[in-house]
Amino acid sequence: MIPAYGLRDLAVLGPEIACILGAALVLGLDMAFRSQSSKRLVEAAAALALGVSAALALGRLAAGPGSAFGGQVLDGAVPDVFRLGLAATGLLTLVLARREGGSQGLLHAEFYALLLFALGAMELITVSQDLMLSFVALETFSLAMYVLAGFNKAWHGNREAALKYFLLGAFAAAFFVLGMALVFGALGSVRLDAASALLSGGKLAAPREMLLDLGLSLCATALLFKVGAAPFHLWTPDVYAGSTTPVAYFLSAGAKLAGFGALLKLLGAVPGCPAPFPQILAVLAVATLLAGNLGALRQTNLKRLLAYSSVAHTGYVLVGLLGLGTAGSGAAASVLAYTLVYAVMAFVAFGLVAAAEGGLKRPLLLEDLQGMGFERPYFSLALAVAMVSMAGLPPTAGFIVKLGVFKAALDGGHTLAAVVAILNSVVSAAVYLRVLVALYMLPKSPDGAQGGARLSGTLGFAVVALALALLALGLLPGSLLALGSL
Amino acid sequence: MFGVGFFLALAFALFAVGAFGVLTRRDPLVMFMCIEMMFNSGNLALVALSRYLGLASGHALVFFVVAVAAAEVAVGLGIIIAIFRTEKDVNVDHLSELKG
Amino acid sequence: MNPLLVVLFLPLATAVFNRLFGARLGKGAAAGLACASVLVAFAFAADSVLGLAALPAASRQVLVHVYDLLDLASFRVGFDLLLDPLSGMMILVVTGIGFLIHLYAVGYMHEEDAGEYARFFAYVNFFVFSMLTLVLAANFLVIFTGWELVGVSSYLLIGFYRGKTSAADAGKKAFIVNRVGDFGFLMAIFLIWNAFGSLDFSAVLPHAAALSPGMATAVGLLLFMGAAGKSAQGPLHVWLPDAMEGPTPVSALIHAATMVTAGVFLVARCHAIFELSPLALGVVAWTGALTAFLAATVAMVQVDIKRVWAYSTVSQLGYMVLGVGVGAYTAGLFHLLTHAFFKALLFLAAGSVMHALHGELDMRRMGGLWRKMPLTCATMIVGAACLAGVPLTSGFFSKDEILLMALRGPHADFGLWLLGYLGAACTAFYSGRLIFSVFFGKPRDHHAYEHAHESPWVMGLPLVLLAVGSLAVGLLGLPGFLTHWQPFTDWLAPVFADLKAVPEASASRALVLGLMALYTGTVAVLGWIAWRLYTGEAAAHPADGEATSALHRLLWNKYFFDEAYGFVFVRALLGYSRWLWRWVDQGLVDGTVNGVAAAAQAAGDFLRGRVHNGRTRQYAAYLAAGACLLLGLALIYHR
Amino acid sequence: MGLREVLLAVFAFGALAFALAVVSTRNTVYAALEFVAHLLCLAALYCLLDAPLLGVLQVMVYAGAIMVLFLFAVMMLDIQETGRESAFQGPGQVAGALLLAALLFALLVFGADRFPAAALAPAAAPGAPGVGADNVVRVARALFERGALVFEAVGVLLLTAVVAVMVMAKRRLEN
Repeated sequence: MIPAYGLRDLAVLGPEIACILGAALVLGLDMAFRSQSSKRLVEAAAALALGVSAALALGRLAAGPGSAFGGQVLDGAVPDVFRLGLAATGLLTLVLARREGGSQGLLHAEFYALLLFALGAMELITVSQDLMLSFVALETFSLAMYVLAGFNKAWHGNREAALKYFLLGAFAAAFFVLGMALVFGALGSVRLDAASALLSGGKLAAPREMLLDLGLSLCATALLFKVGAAPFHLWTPDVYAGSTTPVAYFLSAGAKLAGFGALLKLLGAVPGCPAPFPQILAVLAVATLLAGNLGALRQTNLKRLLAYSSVAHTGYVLVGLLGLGTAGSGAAASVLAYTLVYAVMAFVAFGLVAAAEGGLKRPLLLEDLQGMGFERPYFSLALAVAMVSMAGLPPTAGFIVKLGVFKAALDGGHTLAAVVAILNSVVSAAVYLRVLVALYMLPKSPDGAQGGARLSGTLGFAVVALALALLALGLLPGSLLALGSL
Repeated sequence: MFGVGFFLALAFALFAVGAFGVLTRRDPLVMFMCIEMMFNSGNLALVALSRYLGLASGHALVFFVVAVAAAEVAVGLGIIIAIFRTEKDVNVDHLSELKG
Repeated sequence: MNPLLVVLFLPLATAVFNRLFGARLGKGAAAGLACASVLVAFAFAADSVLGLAALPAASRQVLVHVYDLLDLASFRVGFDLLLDPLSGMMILVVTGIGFLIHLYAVGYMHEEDAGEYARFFAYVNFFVFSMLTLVLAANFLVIFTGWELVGVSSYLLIGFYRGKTSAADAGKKAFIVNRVGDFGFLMAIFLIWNAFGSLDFSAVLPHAAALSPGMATAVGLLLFMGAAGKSAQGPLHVWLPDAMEGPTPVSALIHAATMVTAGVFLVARCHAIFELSPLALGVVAWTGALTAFLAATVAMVQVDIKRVWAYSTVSQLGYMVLGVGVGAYTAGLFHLLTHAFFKALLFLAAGSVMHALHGELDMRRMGGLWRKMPLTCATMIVGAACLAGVPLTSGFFSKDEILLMALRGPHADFGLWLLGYLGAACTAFYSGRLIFSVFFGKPRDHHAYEHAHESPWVMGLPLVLLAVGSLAVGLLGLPGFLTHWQPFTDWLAPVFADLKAVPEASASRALVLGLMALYTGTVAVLGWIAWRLYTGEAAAHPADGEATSALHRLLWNKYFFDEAYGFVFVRALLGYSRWLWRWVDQGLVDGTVNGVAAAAQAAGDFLRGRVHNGRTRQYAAYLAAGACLLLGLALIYHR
Repeated sequence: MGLREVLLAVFAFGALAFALAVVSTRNTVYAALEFVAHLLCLAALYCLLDAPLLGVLQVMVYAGAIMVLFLFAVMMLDIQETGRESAFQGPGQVAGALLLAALLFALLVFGADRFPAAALAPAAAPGAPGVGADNVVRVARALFERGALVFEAVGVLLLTAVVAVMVMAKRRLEN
């Protein structure tokens, strides 16, 4: 029997298809018009594709859950919002690239094409119910990201970042392959829905359950590598610092959205998230929180600081995942909300780094921000809002989403992990405070960044608007918490 | 003697040997070969399991993994060549300026 | 529109406006706007409170719903404000004293340029808004938001003088120590959320009895952890003395009169939970008593006048905490009220001295200043008298009430009373010491003395108003045996109506009078000792680190021996205090705080240096180790 | 022990031995050739495990195309320099890596091999069409029917790889 796949199946994958067709369009346009003016055209095409992708994801959200390709793909409210978030992250990356791209050699059709391919694959992995499909998607966006990280080969940092990211990423992918083999051994297929059906039906003998757990743990390794969970996080500071700023943003926010979307799907294979997964997640969450926050404590290179901060945020999201076993803890929603808000906070932070490092021939350091507070009030206020939000203080969105993950963990009975997470927010307060101190309390350093830090154009508008959004979501968190009712 | 357990153990052994190679070799090309070895150990496990379970779908999985590995090799070698083309010394340890 | 919204949001609006445009408006307009907004807020607050007073006592609760913070099917939290006698009193204090301090700041800060000037007023107004949010909160989410906002604004103001590293460090320290307390508060909020499914005071506090005893103790202790951080109770007090790096009006407003009392306010607000747990109340009371005593002894040896008042504030907050800890909520809050007046006064007067002497704060270089600045001198004496508890001043009545409750109240303990009494004796000594060293005796630094001058009227007027207020506010809480007119107790009665036993001390009139006589005698004797020690030519201030030579001088100088054993006793106490400050407070407590920070930094450096060493293969090793960890956990915890 | 068993033993041993040779050979060119041998052993094992299509695929794609790419890269990079340096870091690192690899192996074997048969999904009933008889047809069905979506996704992956390689191969992207 030949399964009949039709347009209905394709409709579920609309957002992904939009990205991939967009990539093809971009390459085609580049070939058709080889001139300077085509750059704007290419950029517009990429933005259009992402816009369409976002719109289609929204449409899927409204249409409700849909299964396609014989159950290999299953969307639903949470994956749809992840897809929406990914498309938005892509648009924000375009905004960053537009500002930085000229000086960093990013304004090429290939850049946009790779970005779109990566986004399409990332969106795909959040709806995939088939480990093989997930693996192909994972590799697709990984390959694109390796090259994006090393896009500007003229820069030494780019080269080193690309090689490190590639070697470690491929190493992690090997674990995924072996894990997939073990899952196949336990189930006779690599379908996550098959696993959950067998498990919830109690039809899986204990040894097979164990083989399945081992296989899923190995698969999780590769995904945890992408989101930067300790001890798989060591590449993050090096790669962020080595890549261009737009790519660093994309690596942090996009990989988090896709990685956690995939992890949610993966853990969906074991309904109720039984042992050993809570124990694994708890250990990793604690390790990740400590690694991220302590590493950031004395960091002076801003991009590295943001990388460690990204690791720490992964830790908070892992804390939220701990609630998955408990109905009504809103764990999935808290993970979703946290990653989305992280994408916004990270954009504001990276956007301001991009604005400040313009024309600087070396990495942006904390001391370059000294005294900016009063020379560049809007720049500094936006950065301050992002830092306060990252530290998780009210009245910002960062506070609300942190509450969500803490509550999910507490409801799941993981008091200790929640306590460690809350204690970590004390450490992280010290981390982000250092940025505020540099901005507002220390005198201007003589060899600080000159002339940069001007907010203008699309980037300035987007940064300020999203900083305000962080405040607004903190004051009116209804919409953020409404994610819980999805 | 040559049950599925044997082949799984062989696959795990190859996986471990590959991991050992990645951790000890400095030449990125050899590191990458070792990663490919780890991919192959997964494939071997899949083939052995397919035979035991009598399922051809495992073979399809191997097919896909090989395709993915081929793509990865192309890109990976591209990256390695692009980086080390101008260097005299092909050594991963020399690329450790980004740190801290 | 509800007047409360004006009270709350007018300062915020002014803060935003001043921050954005204040620098362009010029100094006069920025300051005028800031002062006017707080004055208007005060007027509206008074109007609201009068409206509240017009209601029958049992129904004095007004809930104002601003908007829904979140509205889910199962769970709703609004941005809700609650006006009841407790918050009514607090908003009057915040806006009233806040206004006077604004007025004072107009003069105090006038040397700053326009941009800084506007920034200062924007921050102070923002602080007023934050503090009002805190006290007006009707649920735990809003109170926590206010709690954090006052932390942020306090931090901004401590570090106001840019380029001063010590100020930046002090700001950081205040922020981080407070985060430790906040951690407890946040955990308490989570426990409450879990237990009640709601965060509204109206849904939690009246039904607090539903908590199991263990849970009540846990929630109480965690809440108190937050309170101790904000109210600078040992060992979380380390930030407050350093916080004096900020401008003096800030010290007066935030670090004496309002923000630091938030912890006391929180305990009083949540008294229903504390009453369930004798253990939690005991911890509160003993923490307060120990802090009151130890901080008072430390204040005896400080030479920086703002630091004296800082430790004094820690000590007085200890009294308030002691008060609420022994169940004497009204007494504790009354001390909060009187302290707000006289400590604001003392800080502003100290600022006036500092202003006159161009930033000099070391009392060893002052002396005889009363001739140069009589107004400052007179008002500061009034404040110090209240602080020391000179009979018939407001501080006398409020402290007396707390000590009486510590001795005879529902949760009394003789040890608590003794610590409180000894602390009061030390208070009398250090208050006298400061006044006599600064204003009396002979000038010790003639150059500074010659250039000293009285402050302008904008600074003088608040001093006078606060001095009058300090004396008058005592009338609101006269002891029960003198008069049946008890406006303060009656006003707060509805808030504490749920207490089973009316917390009234069961003391005979003879005991009360006897205690009053004891305090009066103690104050008189210690005041006299201070006078003898600090007005003479051989003023007894040792130079830094010269404790032994002072002792030497003491032995050498037979004059002291002739006086009284009391001097020897005082000397010993001073030595003890110096030891306490240098080794315990600066060394141990502060050292622990700094040590934890240093350890975290060292761990971070280790991670960065050894683990993130840039070598790809080592990263891969960690990756493989992580995979082993995952596999191992999966094997250990398998189903 | 029949011929099949002997062959299985030989190729299994060969796969492991060549794998060890790859990680321990100093010269990159030799390592690549040993890796080819390793892959050929695997291909033989696939054939013996009733997966002839995969055996052919392994020879054509892996041992053929992929390893040619590797050798090409070795030539391009003028590898002699590394040959002279010691291939490994100090003994401590080798010991650590050995320990990690052994731990990984032990955990995997302990986890999956403790219940050799019970741990696996139930095998197909005897007599059911297995993997051997009409292997190519069965794989093709698995690939193009239920695997159609993955197949499409692999297509996108290859396209992405083409663009990615193009970026890395261009000497300098013109601005």
